[in-house]
Amino acid sequence: MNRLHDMFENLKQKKEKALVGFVTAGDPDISVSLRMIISMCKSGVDILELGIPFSDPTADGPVIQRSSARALANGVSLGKVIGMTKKIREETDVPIILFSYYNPIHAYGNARFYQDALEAGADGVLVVDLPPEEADEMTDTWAGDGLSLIRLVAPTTPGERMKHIAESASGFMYLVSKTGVTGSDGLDTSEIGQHTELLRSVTQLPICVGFGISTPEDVAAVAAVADGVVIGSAFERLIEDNLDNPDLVSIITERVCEYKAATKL
Amino acid sequence: MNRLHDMFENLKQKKEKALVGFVTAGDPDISVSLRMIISMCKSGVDILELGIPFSDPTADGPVIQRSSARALANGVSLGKVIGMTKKIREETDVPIILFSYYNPIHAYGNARFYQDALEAGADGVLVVDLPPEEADEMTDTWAGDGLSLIRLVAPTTPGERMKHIAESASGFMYLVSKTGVTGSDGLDTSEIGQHTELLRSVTQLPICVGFGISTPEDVAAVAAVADGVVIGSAFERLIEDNLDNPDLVSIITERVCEYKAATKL
Amino acid sequence: MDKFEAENYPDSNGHFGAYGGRYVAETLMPALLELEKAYYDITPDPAFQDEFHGLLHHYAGRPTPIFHAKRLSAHLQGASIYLKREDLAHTGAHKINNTLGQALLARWMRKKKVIAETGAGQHGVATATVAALFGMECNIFMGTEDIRRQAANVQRMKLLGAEVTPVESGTGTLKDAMNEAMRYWVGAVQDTFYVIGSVAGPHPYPAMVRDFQKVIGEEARGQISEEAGGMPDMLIACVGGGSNAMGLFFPFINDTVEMVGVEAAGKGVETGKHAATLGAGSVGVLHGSKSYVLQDENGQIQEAHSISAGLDYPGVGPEHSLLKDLERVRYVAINDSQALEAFQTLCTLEGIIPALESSHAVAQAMIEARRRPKGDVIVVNLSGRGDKDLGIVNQNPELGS
Amino acid sequence: MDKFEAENYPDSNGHFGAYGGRYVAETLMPALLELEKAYYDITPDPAFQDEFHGLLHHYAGRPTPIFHAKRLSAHLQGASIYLKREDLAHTGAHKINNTLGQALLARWMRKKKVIAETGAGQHGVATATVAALFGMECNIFMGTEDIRRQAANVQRMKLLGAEVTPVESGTGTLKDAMNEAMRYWVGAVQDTFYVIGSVAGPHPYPAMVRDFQKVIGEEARGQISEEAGGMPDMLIACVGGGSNAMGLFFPFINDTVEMVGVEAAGKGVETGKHAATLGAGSVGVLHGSKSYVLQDENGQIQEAHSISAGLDYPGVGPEHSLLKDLERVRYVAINDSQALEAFQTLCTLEGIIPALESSHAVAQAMIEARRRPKGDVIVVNLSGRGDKDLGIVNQNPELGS
Ligand SMILES: Cc1ncc(COP(=O)(O)O)c(C=O)c1O
Ligand SMILES: Cc1ncc(COP(=O)(O)O)c(C=O)c1O
Repeated sequence: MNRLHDMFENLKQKKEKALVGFVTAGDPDISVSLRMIISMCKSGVDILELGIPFSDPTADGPVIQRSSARALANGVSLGKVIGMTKKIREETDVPIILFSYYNPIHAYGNARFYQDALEAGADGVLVVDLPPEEADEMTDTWAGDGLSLIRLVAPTTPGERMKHIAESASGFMYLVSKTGVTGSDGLDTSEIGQHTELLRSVTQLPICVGFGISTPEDVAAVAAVADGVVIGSAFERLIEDNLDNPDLVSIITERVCEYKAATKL
Repeated sequence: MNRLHDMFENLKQKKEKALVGFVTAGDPDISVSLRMIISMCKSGVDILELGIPFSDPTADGPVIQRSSARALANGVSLGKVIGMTKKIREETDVPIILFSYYNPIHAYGNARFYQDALEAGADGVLVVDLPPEEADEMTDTWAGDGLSLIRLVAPTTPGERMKHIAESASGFMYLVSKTGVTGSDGLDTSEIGQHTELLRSVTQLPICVGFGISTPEDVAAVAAVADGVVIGSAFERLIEDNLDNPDLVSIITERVCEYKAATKL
Repeated sequence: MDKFEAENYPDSNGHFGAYGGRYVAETLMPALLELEKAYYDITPDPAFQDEFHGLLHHYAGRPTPIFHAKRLSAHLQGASIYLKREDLAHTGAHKINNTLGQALLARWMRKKKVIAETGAGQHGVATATVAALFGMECNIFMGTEDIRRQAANVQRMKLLGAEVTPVESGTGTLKDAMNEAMRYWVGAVQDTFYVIGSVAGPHPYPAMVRDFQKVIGEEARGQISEEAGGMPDMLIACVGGGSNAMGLFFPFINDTVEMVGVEAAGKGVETGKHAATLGAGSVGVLHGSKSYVLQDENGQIQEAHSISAGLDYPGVGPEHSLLKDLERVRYVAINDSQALEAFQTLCTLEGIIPALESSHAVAQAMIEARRRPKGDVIVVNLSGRGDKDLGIVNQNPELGS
Repeated sequence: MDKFEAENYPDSNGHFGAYGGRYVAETLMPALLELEKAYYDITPDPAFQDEFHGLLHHYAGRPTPIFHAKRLSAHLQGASIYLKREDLAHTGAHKINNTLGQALLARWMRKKKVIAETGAGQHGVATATVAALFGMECNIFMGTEDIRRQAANVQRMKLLGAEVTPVESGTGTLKDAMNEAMRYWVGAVQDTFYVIGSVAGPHPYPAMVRDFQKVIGEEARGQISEEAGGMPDMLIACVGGGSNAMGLFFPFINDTVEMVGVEAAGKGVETGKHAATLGAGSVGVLHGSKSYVLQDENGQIQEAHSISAGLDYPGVGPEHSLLKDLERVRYVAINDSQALEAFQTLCTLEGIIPALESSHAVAQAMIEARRRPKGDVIVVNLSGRGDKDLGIVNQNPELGS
């Protein structure tokens, strides 16, 4: 069974692109977060990126920084996120990618992390600050290949390096839409098109594009060239604007539907 | 005619020592100062030291500093002090010593100063910061020897130097009672005795002792060994304490009488 | 003790044994690879070295002297203490050695903008200084709390023409400033050179900063031989990120000389309010490299605490982690009040106002000197001057004045 | 221009032509004679010179470098400007050269206490520093107004163990502090050494301070020959009392090099609010020597005005008066806003924050360099660093930040 592979195949047949939804686990609190995530998965998110909060998120803009800080204040840890994963998995078959900085995983223990994440039902892991050069120390401890290590490619990545990165990738490839941290604006869809094309020339894997995508129009534009569209800060901003709103879950769910609609060609 | 010489001779016959009174010219204001000085001279001051105020009186303690500052604020200048001298001389034969720092004299002009001071009736000049090493530049411009240049000797002055200073002295010699600025306390009369004795061994001139003498008892103790006793800060303190007191002149005059009494052996 | 073969580190991936490396977002990797190439190709070029050493000499005022602190030594009745006077370098600390090197490299790489993080403001001032010297645009990231505490250095940076970007996130201190500088760099990496202020950060920074700072130890080697007639018995330096310490230690690393790195114990290691990363931390990844860090059991980085802003950092350079494991360097910690006492002692016995960072090294030297015979020679890196710390010291009731 | 025969001055009475001398109370004369004897007997002693130069090297950080300010020179499109970096000396200004010399002499004379006057606090800090170094008691006289304006330097002196005596008299500035120091000295002359901070005061101070400062010019002579391949065309230094200027000029005095001394024009010489003693004063006697002074027609000393506390003095060293009359040195004046502009220019073009005093010299150099061909070489004495002036500069709306 490979949920990621099956999902992309399935979408291809439906002539849809994947809506990849990122949320920080445990924000605004663990129970609302769980309800919200399950609802998102049931209403259109094709791949869940579950963010593990970190004290020093150097690749993230202010919106995700604040969301991380709230989650940490709620006592969210990698262990708890694995617990949440298990609960989400009980409710949905949507592929789950754990999204993390390396230090929390390192502190948890690489081998233990593999075991527990897999058992909980995760499908992959994306480690923002673990480039291929450093990744072996983690994957070498893994007792199998049940988890995909999602590789990132950036606009600054030269062709040769792209190829090299693609070689060790599995699941899908994450193409960063632009230089800058998450949530920064100024999306250039023609540039994304070029980068996607370049990346396609070195990999057979599906390509998901993320960073700075916020409107359904953005989604449609990116969906036209990529296999998946990642939405992160846009969800987080909505969460932040509705922290105490009892309708938060339905507001987010509604937004998921709008985005999902835009992924259908 | 030599008022200084005659005065010391006269006192010697009366078995008295000279009361040398210092006041800053023009403090608290020119007219009160004039009245006060004339009254002092008429009631017991044997030699008048008339202080020319200076902006930077580095050899003076706070009391005389403040008195200088008040006089300057009243517009007192060397020229005006010479004018005051003329008026004092019209009223009394008491020898008048102009007491100054060098800069006001230098600015006035050394030759002109000699001429004008002599004409006004001054008998000598004491320049606090003009040691013998530098004095020639002033006296060389003098058109005669009508003014005595009063020389100072300090407790720090070694014997050889004392002798050298005494050689060029005239009028009387001023023995500084102690190291320190004017008005500082801690009078040591036995030390003064020794210094006076030492000085006597190198000069025939009368010796006046000053700095830090304030009570009639001090005066009597010093009068026992010296030929003259200089009172400065003690008068100035009294002036300062009675700046707006209409009885200032009589208060000072009374004090002069007390001091004078103490100079009679 | 194993011989530490300095020439083996870092390896070709920038690892110092188990430490170091490049733990950064992919967006930055190409820039780091470009920088690594420049570091290996350009910095050894004799023309580069000439220019660098010319600036160190004419601009930064090197060589800085080594000074035999005779009254301090006599007071301690033990070993002789010599002070390596980095406090006399231009801008007041050793930081200028490194910023000159990096800015010069930036110029050779035709970068027109530099950025830097700063805590106490010393590295920020040193970066703003070289940016002015080279006519580069300069943006300094500094936590809002540090901006408040170090107003004079903020003013200096601005006078030097730099922009100072306040960082509100986290606790508004050095760690947050470095986070924000990295974020900014991710967005501006094509034309911007990031001048990191210590032997921390991703490869090649730890090696490169060490190499730019090793002039300290190279000079000290020659000077101490001349002054004291031989090799010293001990070297002591404070360790924040660890650049002044690496700068002093590195040229002696294969000699038989004891080395002591002094971290900040803050209010006491046992209170949890400290910055003793090597002494009380554990291995983790922060700001692009693996090393000891202060973290909780979940891998969340913890706040550091020290009276000295320059040591107030929960990470440490990866080479120090290796040196610790190899036991080539002994790492100890000095608390706030010991540092203040050493500060005051150096002021009144030698007429030198040390930086609070450097005061930690002096405090340890006072302990070591007392234990050692008179003939022994201890070299202390006086990494900076204390003018910047007057405000902090002033608030301290222990220092009567 | 007549050749100035430096070796003829001062004469045996401490006169520089019509200037100098010893205009002091008799109580001080024996001390000055003792000091003169020590100056002639002890300071030339090779053992003294060795110790002095050892301290200059190991403690004060000499030689200070000479730095070719290329960006400033290019900006001016004229002569090349070289900066003699006294800002890098320990405590941040040239003042330390002199205080080391005098304190060392005090020690040779077995004096246990030193006193000094200070305005901006630089000389006070430098004196407190050497007093700590030599374990001497130290009392610094400082006007209450200056204590208020220069709080950081007051704190430095206290940290160094000195007593700071506030002087309320007059306007509570440098002149008054010097008055008070002299008064104190009169009372304590037997065991106290008075460390005067400039080439002012009674003989032998002007000659002695010059001799302790001439290391600046001696170094610069060698350095500029090496860097620029010959003698400079012009030397420029600011003149408060005149010690940094004499220190630079003296070793060049018999060379064919133009010399320019820069006084402070404050708000403009025409406004009367200035410190251009040589430019707008007249001959008089102040603080023990004859020289140009600012005075009214009655010989009362006037207040000086300058944004720079170290130039804010109504007197000047007697040797400068002679050099002015001989036309060996040209004296000019730079006003507050010109000095501030030069301050800012040096900050942003060269990454050096100069003292406001030194900024006056830089401002004049900017004028001179523009007028001269590219091949010409101007050496500017950068007498101190500007950290002490941040507060003053901060208040100045002209410097946006
Ligand atoms: C004077 C001084 N010393 C030491 C440090 C600590 O840095 P490092 O450990 O990299 O030398 C700093 C940092 O600001 C500093 O200013
Ligand atoms: C940096 C600096 N330059 C110059 C001066 C002026 O003194 P001088 O004219 O004696 O060099 C001072 C005095 O405080 C100073 O601090």
